[in-house]
Amino acid sequence: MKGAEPWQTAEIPGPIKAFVISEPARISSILKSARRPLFIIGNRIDKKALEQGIISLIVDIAGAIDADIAVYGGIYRDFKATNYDKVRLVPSMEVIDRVKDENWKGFDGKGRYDVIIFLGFPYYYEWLMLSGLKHYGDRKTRTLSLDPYYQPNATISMINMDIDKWMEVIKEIRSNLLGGE
Amino acid sequence: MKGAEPWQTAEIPGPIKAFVISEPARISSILKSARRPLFIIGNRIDKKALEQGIISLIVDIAGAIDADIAVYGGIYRDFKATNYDKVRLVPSMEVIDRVKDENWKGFDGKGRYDVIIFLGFPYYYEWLMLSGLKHYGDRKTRTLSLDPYYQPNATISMINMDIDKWMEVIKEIRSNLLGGE
Amino acid sequence: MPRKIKIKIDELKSELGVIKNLELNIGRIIEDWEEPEGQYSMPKVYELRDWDFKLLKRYKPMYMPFCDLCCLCTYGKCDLSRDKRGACGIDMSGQQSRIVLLACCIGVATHTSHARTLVEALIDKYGRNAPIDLGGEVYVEAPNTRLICGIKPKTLGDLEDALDYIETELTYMLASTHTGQEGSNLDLESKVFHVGMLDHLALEIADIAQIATLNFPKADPEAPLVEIGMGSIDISKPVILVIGHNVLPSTSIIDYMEENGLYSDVEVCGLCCSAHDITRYSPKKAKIVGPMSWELRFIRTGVPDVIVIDEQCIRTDIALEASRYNMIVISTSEQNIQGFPDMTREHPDVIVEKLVNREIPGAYIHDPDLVGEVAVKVAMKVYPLRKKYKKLPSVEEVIAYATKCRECQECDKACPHSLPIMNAIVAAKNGDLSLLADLYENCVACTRCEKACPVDMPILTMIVKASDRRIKSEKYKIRVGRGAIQDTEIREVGSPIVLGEIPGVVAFVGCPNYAQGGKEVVIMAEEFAKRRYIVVTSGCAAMTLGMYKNNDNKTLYEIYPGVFDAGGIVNVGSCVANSHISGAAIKIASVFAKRKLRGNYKEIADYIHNRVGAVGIAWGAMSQKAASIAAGFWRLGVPVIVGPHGSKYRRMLMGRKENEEDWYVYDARTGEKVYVGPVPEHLFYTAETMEEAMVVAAKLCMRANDTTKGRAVKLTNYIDLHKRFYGTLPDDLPLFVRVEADIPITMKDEIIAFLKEKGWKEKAIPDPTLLEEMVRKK
Amino acid sequence: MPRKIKIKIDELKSELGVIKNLELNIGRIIEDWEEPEGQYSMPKVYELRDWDFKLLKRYKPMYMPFCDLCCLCTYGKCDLSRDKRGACGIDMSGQQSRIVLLACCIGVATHTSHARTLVEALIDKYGRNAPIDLGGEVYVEAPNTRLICGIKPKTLGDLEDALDYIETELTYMLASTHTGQEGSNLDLESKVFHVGMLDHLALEIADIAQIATLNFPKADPEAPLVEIGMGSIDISKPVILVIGHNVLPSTSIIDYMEENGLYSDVEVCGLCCSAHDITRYSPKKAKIVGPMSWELRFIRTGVPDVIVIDEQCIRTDIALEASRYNMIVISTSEQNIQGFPDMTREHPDVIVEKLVNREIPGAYIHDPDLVGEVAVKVAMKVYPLRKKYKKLPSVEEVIAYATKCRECQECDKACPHSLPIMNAIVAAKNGDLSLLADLYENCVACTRCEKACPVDMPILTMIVKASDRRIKSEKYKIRVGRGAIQDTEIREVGSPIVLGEIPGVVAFVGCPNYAQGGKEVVIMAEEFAKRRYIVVTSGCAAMTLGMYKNNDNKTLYEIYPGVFDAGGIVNVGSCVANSHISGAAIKIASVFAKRKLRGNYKEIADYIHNRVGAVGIAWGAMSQKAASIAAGFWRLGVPVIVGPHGSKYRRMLMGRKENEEDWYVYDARTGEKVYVGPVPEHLFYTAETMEEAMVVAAKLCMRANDTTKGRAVKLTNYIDLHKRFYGTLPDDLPLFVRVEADIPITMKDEIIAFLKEKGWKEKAIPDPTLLEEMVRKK
Ligand code: SF4
Ligand code: SF4
Ligand code: SF4
Ligand code: SF4
Ligand code: SF4
Ligand code: SF4
Ligand code: SF4
Ligand code: SF4
Repeated sequence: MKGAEPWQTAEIPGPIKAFVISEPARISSILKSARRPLFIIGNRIDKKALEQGIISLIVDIAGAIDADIAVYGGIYRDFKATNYDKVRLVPSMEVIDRVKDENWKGFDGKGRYDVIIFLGFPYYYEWLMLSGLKHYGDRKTRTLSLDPYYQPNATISMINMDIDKWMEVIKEIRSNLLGGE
Repeated sequence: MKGAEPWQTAEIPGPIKAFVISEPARISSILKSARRPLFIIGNRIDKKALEQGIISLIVDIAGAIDADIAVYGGIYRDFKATNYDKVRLVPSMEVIDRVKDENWKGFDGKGRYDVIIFLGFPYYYEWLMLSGLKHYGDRKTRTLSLDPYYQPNATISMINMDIDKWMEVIKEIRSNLLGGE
Repeated sequence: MPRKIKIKIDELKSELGVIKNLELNIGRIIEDWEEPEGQYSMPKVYELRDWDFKLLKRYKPMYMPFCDLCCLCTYGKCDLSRDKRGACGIDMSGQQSRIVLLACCIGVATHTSHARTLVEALIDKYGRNAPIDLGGEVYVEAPNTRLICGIKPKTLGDLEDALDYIETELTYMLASTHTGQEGSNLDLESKVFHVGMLDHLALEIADIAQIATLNFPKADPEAPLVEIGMGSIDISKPVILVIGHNVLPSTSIIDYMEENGLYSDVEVCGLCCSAHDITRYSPKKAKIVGPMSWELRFIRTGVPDVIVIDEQCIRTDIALEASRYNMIVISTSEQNIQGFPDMTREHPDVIVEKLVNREIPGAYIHDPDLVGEVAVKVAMKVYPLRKKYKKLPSVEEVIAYATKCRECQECDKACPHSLPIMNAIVAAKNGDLSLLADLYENCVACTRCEKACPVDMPILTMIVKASDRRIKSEKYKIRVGRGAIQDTEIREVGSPIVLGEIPGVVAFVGCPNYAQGGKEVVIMAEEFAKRRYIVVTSGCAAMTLGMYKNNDNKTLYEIYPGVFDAGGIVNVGSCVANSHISGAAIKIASVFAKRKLRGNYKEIADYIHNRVGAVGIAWGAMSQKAASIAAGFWRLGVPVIVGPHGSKYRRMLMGRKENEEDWYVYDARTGEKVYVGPVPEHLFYTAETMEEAMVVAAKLCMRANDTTKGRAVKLTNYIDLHKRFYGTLPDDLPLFVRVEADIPITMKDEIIAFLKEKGWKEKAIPDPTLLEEMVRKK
Repeated sequence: MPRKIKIKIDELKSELGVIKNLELNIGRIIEDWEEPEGQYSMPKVYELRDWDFKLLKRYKPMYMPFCDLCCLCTYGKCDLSRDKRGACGIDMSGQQSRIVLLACCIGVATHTSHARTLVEALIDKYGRNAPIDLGGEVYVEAPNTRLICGIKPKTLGDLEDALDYIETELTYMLASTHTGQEGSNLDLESKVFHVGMLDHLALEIADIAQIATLNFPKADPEAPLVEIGMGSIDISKPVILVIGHNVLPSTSIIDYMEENGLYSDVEVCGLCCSAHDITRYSPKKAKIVGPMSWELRFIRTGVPDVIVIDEQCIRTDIALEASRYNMIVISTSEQNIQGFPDMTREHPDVIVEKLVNREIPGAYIHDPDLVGEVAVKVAMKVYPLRKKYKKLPSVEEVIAYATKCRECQECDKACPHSLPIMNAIVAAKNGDLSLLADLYENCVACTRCEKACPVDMPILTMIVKASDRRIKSEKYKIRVGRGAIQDTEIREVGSPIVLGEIPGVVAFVGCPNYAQGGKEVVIMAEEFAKRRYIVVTSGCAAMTLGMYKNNDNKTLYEIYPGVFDAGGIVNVGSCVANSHISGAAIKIASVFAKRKLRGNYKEIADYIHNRVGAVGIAWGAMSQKAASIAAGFWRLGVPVIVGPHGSKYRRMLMGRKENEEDWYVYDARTGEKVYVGPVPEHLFYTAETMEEAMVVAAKLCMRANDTTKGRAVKLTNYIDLHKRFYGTLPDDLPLFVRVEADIPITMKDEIIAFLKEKGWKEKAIPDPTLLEEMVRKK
């Protein structure tokens, strides 16, 4: 599929590669079907997207499916500012170390996450975190990269796309889940 | 594309990967358009295919496009037996070492080969020879794997298929080029 | 392994015949070192393995495989994904640890061969008996060597035994990576630690050999300030650029100029550690261009006339790059010959002529003493021609290049930092070079973009051109590497560090593969210096700290003192000087706390791990050497934080603060097992952002032994940074407050309320150790 | 590097004090070795680089990258495809050569640490002065050591200097693989050669140390025949299986049994080189199971009670595999601890108890002397329980497993040999196990298929079960490793080899990663033996040769003599005995031709390359060690052929016969440059089929120095094999016929006609050398 090549040319994945889903409707239904979703958000979200309010879109989406949001670094304050009550302050390395542990019951102690949604990290860094989960995570846990890139180590990934297109996709996911514009 | 994964699970290719063409008609036209084609044939052609006469099919195809056939090892005698006059007795390592050399003018000294067709080697061995040509060959030289596998390091490769399907494909190529059954 | 000491005997008659003028290596001798020998002199890996396993129980490897495959033997490639195994039986965890071990072996080999080269050459020059004198106040001259080898090196010659030991052990460790060898990922990790320990030994040997003989600053807190930056290079003179890590060819350049009265006729500048060390040798004459990432930037300006390369961290395409600008390259190390003809036995003038006339593509000269003459003569001859050769393009040329762009984005996809190159090129096409200039800060000058571009856009050159004004203003000051820390300094800071009153020692080390530019390192270092941590630095990181000015037009080195004390910014020197950082930690245990040093690794590491609040930040760590240096800190129980690219080292060593059972120590007084909280929480950790790194570093400085006063100081910094970035108290605060007295007074009420809410309970403060044998009772 | 000789002194008074019972290492001494020292004792890589470059000019690296990327540092991964370069500047050629160098460094590290372990342990046991005596007719005891180090080792202690040299050089070579080091692919290749040379030195040290002390056969052409094969193991006794390469733990098992009268109570058998060496130690008692690929086969039969592993080529999942069958594993090497608790300091009975009661998952015991007692006691205790544990499944169980198959073909895609596994499983589902049995011959027992199977089909176990009758009949004879070649043998064959009358020396060496089963090796070896080549063999290949019988129910070892002469099949021993093969070539130059040996590498290699028609065939070469062994042959100018999987070594060293300018030598008599044809044509070569390998091997035995009579013999074999397989004369024949007298008489007319047609012209036969300095005139 066009765009389903690693965004960084050399970050070739192994035999197990992400299932590519870029249609907002299908992503929305994956999100909707999650019982215990978790967002892990990084500090390298595109500036333009930030200006166009992607954070509130993410929070809306998370809210619609009752997801936790794990975030650390400078961007935490932006998420905190939304007053979404499931924003968790935790560094990415620490959260993925726990996510792959079958005994970890989540931030609220209520059980394992079944869908882990990644967004906003340096490409290679997300690639590696997803690699860790691909090999060491529970098979029942699915990872989903919502970045505008093909992330082969996720269970499900989008394709490479430009920021405008990406914002459309995210908006559509939001409206699929919440209704409205 | 289904079947366009390396036949051996771990033989993951790099960023440059074969263009997948499995339709006999398109392969035929690639072969037809070759100015100086060369077949390089190995000793691991499937037994069933051998029994079903694949060698004469290959020789017919080669004849139709006036191609040289480089072959060595036990299978040479089978090719020799066809009396095709452009069968060349030369080991695979020696031929690929020359093919990648821009000063080599072919077995007849008349110029470089522009399409190199591989068939009948152990999967990994062909993978490596094609890798050598991918990186060190002339960009104008195209390699084509006619094996029933996806060979990612070729310029153009078929997909993974079973032997029956493969025989059909080869037969159809032959008849595209020569007419008749 | 028997240790050897050498003595000279003029004549000896033995049953073997008459022997004259011999050096005798004596297997064992009662040395005049009053300290009794510990159990672990020149230890084998299995002797320290139980210590490693203690650490690995707390800090479990967390793998992030960089490849799903193994391709190391002809059974492969093997798919190791998930729970598969290779044809040899190895699984993904084993494979990742094996690759880490392999990387560390490469790292220690690099440092060891460097040390061997130095020691051999310096013995040749200064004799085997040249004394190891590192400065009047440095009595424990070689803490790593004493600790690991159980020897006290007095002369250059003594260092050879330690090198022999490293080489033997390295060989064993490398052998463990062979197909069908070590199958346990934890044993592989223990071997990583072993290699790391060896690495610090190699580093120490290399640095003390050169300090002792080459008149480097000797543990001098007031080591001189020298110039750094491309703008500081006098381009009106012939310019010799030295690159690498082995200072000897560079010293020979300085020596030759001095001996021949050419002292001010040629400009000598350096990149990487050779630059550090040539300014330690000659602070008056030599200048520093910058860290590794400045290499192609500087070459692309067209300035250097002659490039003398030695070893390590040199662009492997240097010959190609130099030839574009008709620069002349001389290679000097057997580790990096570059295919040049060996000219070592030719007359210098013959070499000069052949180089100047381009009869040879470059010259390999393995005798450092010959390099100086050739380099200087060549530089003076070719300099007048420099103007004829291609320099930076004009603005118009940049625009003309840009118009060829196909907007395919291959450059963006090739850039390891995902910089927005295509947009910058497109802007340039329209005459706006500012976006190109914006790339300068975060670009590491790797030219992957250029190589990927289908129209061969000279992207880096265009970036450099667009930044030419900035480049001219790159003119800063750096304090040259001071070498070791004085015993007297250690004695002064030992107590406040161990008790926790100096909140920590933060070391900024390693390579410049920064995810977001070098400025972050400067910000972090200044933050910790202001907070009165001891900030130490070395290698490329130390250069980075010198390459930014504050509002007063000063670099950190001009503002903060070079003393090993609260609020100091201490440049110890080149990469090999990292041994002084581990050395300082070891000396706190030995000089300050009087723990036995000799062959006593476990006790000292246990001491450091539980008492010395040190943390390394290798923000741009790139290399295999960086991995082995980090591994040496790990075995001492000192945590290391890397920047985002550090995730590519494939595995972190992560503690789990909520696993209570992981955080028990023995109370050395009673033998009881006591919960002390997750201190330090991690051993190897990737931080995504500098904000994260600062908060985590502050946290990782806490130690089980902190006094209440010390813990309060450390918590103040941790909480303060946390609040600054996140506006809240850290969630895990209850784990770090043992008793009420730990709580920083200024925030007492808030914290007490918070702790109550979290159900905090008071904990004991033991005399902490992980070693059962350290329990005094019983 | 100064060489050292050790003497003992009981008491010495010096200015340092009184020293007692010391060993003194003396820097230099006039040895009683009359041979003057050559220029290149303990050479650095740059001293032999010009020789390497001569070879590399003839035999250019031909790369077949195994991966398009580099993932060695955190700048990466880098895309090196086509003409791109990594962030460090390296290109694809550099990267491929660098990976080859890295592999060879791992190889030599493995052999060197093995040698170090042996030498240290044997010195401990037999003293530093234990003499190096390899047999009455072996005067040049250590040809590699003499040649490379310039020393003549008389005692065990003397070997340590050579080990020191290897470790130092290895460290330099490994350092060259660091990011930002060597950028020239040819210099990297020269370093590969250097490492290869070091490797043979390490091999030699290891083997002569054990031969000298452990009562192995000493260059005995009539070394005893011992049993090999699973069918030869007496499963009615407790069975101890030893696996690996370091024989010392195994000897301690034999010793313990002997000392305690248990000689016939326990069956001791081995895999890989430990098996070779334990039968050299105890041909009466020990048996060989087979090469590496038999490891899981044997375990899956459920037979071994105790498995003692030492180092190298051991399945890394051995603990897992053994635990399924409740076998007990003892690890004995620091290179391969397997995560087991270190029990070395426990009382043997305590260890036995803990193992038998499964209180520990296995034991690590690094004192070989302790291993024997523990292993024997454990085996005797657990043996009675063996029946209780899972053995091979029944036919019905195999069918039941097979019915679970989803026919997904993942097994086929995972198999490194692309065996038709799924079809065999499907057939088994229908009750036909014969297709499973058919897989046995070509299967290397790697279990990649099992790991890939989504339903965890125990495929290998099913293959083993389907082949159980074959397995029981695996009962053969192999001649145990004889060690070195006698000087007297060399003297006898020197002339016919150098003149070409013995058509060549063909060495079958290396691992069992055969693309089409081991039988091909047997066919090839017999072919060459029949043709009166000298066939030598070692390692797993030597075992493979013992594992097939001819129609008379005999193995090659029972038919062909073990003498180093035409038509002999000479098993030199384990992998480390490969040094006797290079050693024999060196001894032809020195013992027969009287060329100076000491520190005289270039001349000897030049001699061998131009005169000694030797070729290695490593038909199943798998490991990094195999790469470094090959590299040692390359530097001596001896070609090596590998089987199809050998292509994964990433680069061949290919000559181009049509490039006339590549095939000139100096005539040592006149200094003239003379065309000699492509002899030998390649230095490293992958053959696709055994037919190809045989023809090419026969061709590669030709040398520039062949007399006409010799060349005629060699051509006879080449043409004969070529005609047999292809029905024609070889096309390149004109290149190898220099004068009419070269033409084999029996085919004279045919060949002369052929040559005429091809426009052949007569050529000169010089006294060939590639070294200008060897020209006697001027
Ligand atoms: S070392 Fe092991 S995992 Fe790696 S390629 Fe070889 S068999 Fe496969
Ligand atoms: S040179 Fe700079 S812009 Fe180009 S790929 Fe490297 S880091 Fe990116
Ligand atoms: S790779 Fe070259 S052509 Fe493509 S966008 Fe970048 S600069 Fe333009
Ligand atoms: S480990 Fe590295 S070199 Fe090997 S296949 Fe993976 S990416 Fe390629
Ligand atoms: S060593 Fe060079 S090619 Fe390899 S990853 Fe590092 S920068 Fe890239
Ligand atoms: S165990 Fe045998 S059949 Fe299975 S993958 Fe390995 S070689 Fe193939
Ligand atoms: S992998 Fe397993 S299920 Fe699939 S075809 Fe092979 S045996 Fe059957
Ligand atoms: S020949 Fe190869 S497989 Fe066999 S023991 Fe030696 S290295 Fe291992």
